[in-house]
Amino acid sequence: MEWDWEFVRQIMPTLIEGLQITILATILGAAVAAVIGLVFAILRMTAPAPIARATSFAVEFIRGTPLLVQLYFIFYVLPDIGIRLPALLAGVIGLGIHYGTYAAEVYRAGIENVPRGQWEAAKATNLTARQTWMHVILPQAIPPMIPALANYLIAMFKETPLLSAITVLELMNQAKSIANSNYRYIEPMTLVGVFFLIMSLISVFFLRWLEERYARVDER
Amino acid sequence: MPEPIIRIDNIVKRYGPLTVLDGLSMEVMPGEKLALIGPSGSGKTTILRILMTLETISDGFIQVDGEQLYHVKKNGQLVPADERHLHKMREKIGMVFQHFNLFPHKCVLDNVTLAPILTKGMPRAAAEKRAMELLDMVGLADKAKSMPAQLSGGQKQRVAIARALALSPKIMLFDEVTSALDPELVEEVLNVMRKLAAETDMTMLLVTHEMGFAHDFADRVLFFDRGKIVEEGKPEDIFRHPKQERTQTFLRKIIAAGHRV
Amino acid sequence: MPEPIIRIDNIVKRYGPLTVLDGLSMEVMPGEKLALIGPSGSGKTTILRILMTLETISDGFIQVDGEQLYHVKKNGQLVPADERHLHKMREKIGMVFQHFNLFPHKCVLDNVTLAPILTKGMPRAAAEKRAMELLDMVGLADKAKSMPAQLSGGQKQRVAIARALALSPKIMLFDEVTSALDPELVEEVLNVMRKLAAETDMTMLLVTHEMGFAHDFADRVLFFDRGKIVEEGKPEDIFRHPKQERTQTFLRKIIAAGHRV
Amino acid sequence: MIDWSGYIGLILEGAWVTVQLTLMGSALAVVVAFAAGLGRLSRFMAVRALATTYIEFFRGTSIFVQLFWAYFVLPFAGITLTPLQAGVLALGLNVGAYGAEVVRGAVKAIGREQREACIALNLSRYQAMRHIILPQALPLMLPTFGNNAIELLKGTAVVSLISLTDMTFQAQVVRAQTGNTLIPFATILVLYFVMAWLISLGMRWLERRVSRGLDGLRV
Amino acid sequence: DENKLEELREQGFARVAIANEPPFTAVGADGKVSGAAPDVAREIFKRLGVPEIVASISEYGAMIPGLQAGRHDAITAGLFMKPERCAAVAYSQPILCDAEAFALKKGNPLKLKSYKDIADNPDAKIGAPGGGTEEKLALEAGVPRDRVIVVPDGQSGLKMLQDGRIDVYSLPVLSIHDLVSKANDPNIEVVAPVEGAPVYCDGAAFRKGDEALRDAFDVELAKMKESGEFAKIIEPYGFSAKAAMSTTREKLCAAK
Ligand SMILES: Nc1ncnc2c1ncn2[C@@H]1O[C@H](COP(=O)(O)OP(=O)(O)OP(=O)(O)O)[C@@H](O)[C@H]1O
Ligand SMILES: Nc1ncnc2c1ncn2[C@@H]1O[C@H](COP(=O)(O)OP(=O)(O)OP(=O)(O)O)[C@@H](O)[C@H]1O
Ligand SMILES: [Mg+2]
Ligand SMILES: [Mg+2]
Repeated sequence: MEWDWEFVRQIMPTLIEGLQITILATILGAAVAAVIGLVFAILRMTAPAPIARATSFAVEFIRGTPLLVQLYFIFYVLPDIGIRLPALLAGVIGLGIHYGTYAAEVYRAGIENVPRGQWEAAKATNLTARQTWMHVILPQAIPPMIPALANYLIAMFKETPLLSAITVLELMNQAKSIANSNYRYIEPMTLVGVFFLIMSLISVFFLRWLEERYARVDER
Repeated sequence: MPEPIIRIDNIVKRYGPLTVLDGLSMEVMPGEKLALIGPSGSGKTTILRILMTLETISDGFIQVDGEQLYHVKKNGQLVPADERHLHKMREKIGMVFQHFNLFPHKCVLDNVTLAPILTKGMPRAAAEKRAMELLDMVGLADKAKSMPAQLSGGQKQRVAIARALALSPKIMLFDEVTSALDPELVEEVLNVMRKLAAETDMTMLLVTHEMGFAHDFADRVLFFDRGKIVEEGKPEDIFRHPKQERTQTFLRKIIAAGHRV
Repeated sequence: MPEPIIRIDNIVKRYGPLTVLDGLSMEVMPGEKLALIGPSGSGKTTILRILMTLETISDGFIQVDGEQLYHVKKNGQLVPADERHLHKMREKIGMVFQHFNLFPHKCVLDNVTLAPILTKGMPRAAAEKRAMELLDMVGLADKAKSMPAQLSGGQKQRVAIARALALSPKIMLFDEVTSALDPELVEEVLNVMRKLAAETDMTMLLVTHEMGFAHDFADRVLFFDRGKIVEEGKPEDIFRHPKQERTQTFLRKIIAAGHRV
Repeated sequence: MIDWSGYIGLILEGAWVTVQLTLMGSALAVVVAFAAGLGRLSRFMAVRALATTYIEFFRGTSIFVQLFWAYFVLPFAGITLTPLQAGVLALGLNVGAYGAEVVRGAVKAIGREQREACIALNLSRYQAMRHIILPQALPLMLPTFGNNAIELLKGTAVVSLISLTDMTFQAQVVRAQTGNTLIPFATILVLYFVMAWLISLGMRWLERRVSRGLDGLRV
Repeated sequence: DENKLEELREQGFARVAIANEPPFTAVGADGKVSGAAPDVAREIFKRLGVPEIVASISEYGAMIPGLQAGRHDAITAGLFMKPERCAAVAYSQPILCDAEAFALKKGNPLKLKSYKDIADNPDAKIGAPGGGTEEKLALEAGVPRDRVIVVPDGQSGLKMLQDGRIDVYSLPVLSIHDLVSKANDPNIEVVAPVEGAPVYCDGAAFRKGDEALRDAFDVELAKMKESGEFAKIIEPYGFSAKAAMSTTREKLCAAK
């Protein structure tokens, strides 16, 4: 079977439509992950022991099982208990929860990396707990997290094809649909690969920039 | 005869099986300058951290400026204090750390103004005016806009002193404020401290291994060993005529290591 | 008159725009003990690292034991040496580092036997026998089975010396072998070095800030400054009657810092 | 009444396929991780370029694309792989690319001082790598390798999309046959979790083994 | 290629692609493959001297590319003959015939009777297997892409219908009946056949170039149709042997 440029031209608009959904799902998923991750992190670090332990277990469980199966679960099992989510929303929530567990780790490490002396200095200057978090801890903890978080954002982007399994018409699903009706896999699949490669090469440079920009503040 | 501003009454501090302070009692008069000396691990840092409420105590009572530090009265009974009470008490106390602990993401000026603005609701303009006075006092008015990372160790420590002073505490705690500094930077920090001791009537507690400075600075010297005060007195007496065997050994060692007494 | 074992001929070493060695020439006779002294950054470490082929040279020639170190003859012309040639030349040279650089995952004995077994194909039994002799020489026969992490700094450095000796090099290079050690551990390493100097006819190049030891150890002292040899001579002459201004200044500073000369 | 025992059997068959995929994929991943990770540190430009291309390509394109490519496009180049082979290949090469960076990082973390000691003792580059650098780098790699292995385990679920009868696929079959969604999916979630847990247990054991004697200061 | 049959005989089995869509194709609790299409294929391959078939489950859309990529030797999955498909693969003579059907909510609230009805109702969403006939019919009738939901398998389709994610799920009549009867859900009803949709027949599909194998297959198929053994295999599944015997590949491949 030969590569067919005419066919490529023909399917390009459809694929780009899919790419838009892919990007949308990534952005929404990232937002959900950022928030859920924070919830996980705070529960694990500050909640009473039983809740903290339960959260830890949930995080471990989510991280140890495939996103694909979790998506099936959200999409096909949750309606049995009356939660019926549209496909894209189910996908975004699945991505968000799954990657939220990774984000939680990043948050935790970022917060624990703020030296103990900073907490003590905040106390010695009589800041309240809230003020300490807002003005001293988070401003120092967040910048170093950014590269790690961006890394997961890119990983998540590359996992969006899973959403095709729950009928979201993202890039991969569009490609499959094209392949299905034209009996040609070479062009659509290769193009999907090329799209991902381009996006990820761009993101490599973006990441380098982030890493430089948010290099560690070198004072304790 | 005025009341003591700090009255420590038989306090005990344990870390697990380790007893670090073992029934310690002492009193400090308002305006007094105290030097705490003694071998490593004897509990000097611990007592300062307890006064700053960075640790809790296992037993005993501490009264600061007429109020219990770790306890509040409730229905006529003393019960452990809540965060609100601690917050109120901390207003009276400031601390300068061995490793400065400046906020690295804020410029020098913001380091000094942050707490007054947040905790006392001071207007920014007033806070900055006062901060500039303090920075001037420690000789760093021209560094107001620098970030901590751009300063030398001695400069950082002087900023830390200004930051603690900005809250106008009645009591200042200094924990080995020069021991993380390169030798040539020690003097600039000690000069600030001398000025402070001479010009203010703040109560000051100083942990140090600089015996010469302790001698000049302090009204009274406490010698700590293994969580107890072994000997106390005027600097001349402690340094020239120590009575206790342990004090003598300690001072001999310090002199052998090249410190001036 | 024997041939020099090392002949350094007008070498230049640059790091980017920085010229670290600037047309340096020197000769070392077989069995000679040389001390290289001089201020920080003057290029002492660099010349040792070049001899050990840890760096390359920007220009010039080095002859070791009658052969070019960085060049080989090809069709009558000198061309840059390949890895094979360097490998052959390294057999003649051993080095001991400031930070020991022991292999942390191997026990003391394996640290010493590894290279003889791998590079010389020595049978393990023979290698271990020789290693035990060397460990005995440095006073560590009883530590043969210890891991490096269980040793003190002085013990580590003595193992490192034994490890370098195990390959029986003709030339030994020592780069500030005691300056990473606690003061009380320096002497045990210097003792081993003294023994070595007295008992073997190896050629030795020593970079040190211990002027007293340099004095006792060396046949000849080279004073380096800014990538050049400023002055050289017998230890008595250099230390007691330095001719050059820069040497005098350097020695004055060192004495002020409390080092015995 | 539904014959659950039979269907559980089906899922267990799938679990065995998942285990095989994970083991073989991990084996391939380890091999290519070392090859590419050390390749990136090679002194030969061509080797470095090759390794870098491989790593960026497989980290850059998604595992799904790689899988579909291996399954549907490779045959046109005359390479026909069974679904299992395609799955192992895609998973192994994908995770191997991430592992390569781990290998490279760990090897680089073993400082200049150790390399210089090797040169001073006249070890060849191979000998230095084999006897000095890798034995010290390995303990640094293992924790991340453990995470990578779990990522690979999770990745195996994706092969169900190319009709490989792994655990997720069998759960789909059971679901189609029985009309029950909860039971098969809940079952495999638990099974995946148990597998992930076994992997981390195993890695922790390995870590303890390889880092024996290394505790204490590295000077 | 000419020697394909020889190869298969030597190898002892043929690899076939199936879906998992009873009664066309099915997988039992023991993992055994059944269904009308594989049963017929198994019997014919046996007669051709190939004792076994090895089936792998695949999406409809992936079957033809898989065949072309050499992943399967034949497709026996109820993949209906259509002109484009005839151009892509070599079909045997017709085997299983069926019309299209809809499963929808009880009472057919949106009054959907044809693919055209779906196209005309901007609220109606149809679910169909990816790359299957139904997806094509819906798209051809003018249903926009975003209202044609590609559903991975029958169970998912039914579930999505029950959950209200789609309004109608379309499959061949027998498949829908099988699915709905298994679900046993009083809130689901079936519209069969769909108005205006033709009756389709499938055949075993072979790679272009394997026509010799296809022809051999056809010979045995004709013999079985003759002897009535064909009817014996497919009729218990609900298919009509007469329908398959009353048309030909040539007719079906030419049909618009
Ligand atoms: N968080 C802690 N957990 C356990 N033990 C502690 C802790 N903090 C301090 N200690 C122990 O308490 C004892 C007293 O420590 P402290 O820091 O008060 O000594 P110090 O007099 O300040 O000594 P130095 O001169 O070395 O600073 C020491 O034995 C120390 O090991
Ligand atoms: N890898 C390098 N890149 C750039 N400059 C270097 C490098 N290594 C050494 N230098 C520079 O070369 C000069 C000579 O360094 P060298 O280490 O030889 O000095 P030294 O005499 O051993 O000093 P010290 O007594 O401090 O060990 C210094 O200015 C140093 O900064
Ligand atoms: Mg202390
Ligand atoms: Mg040096």
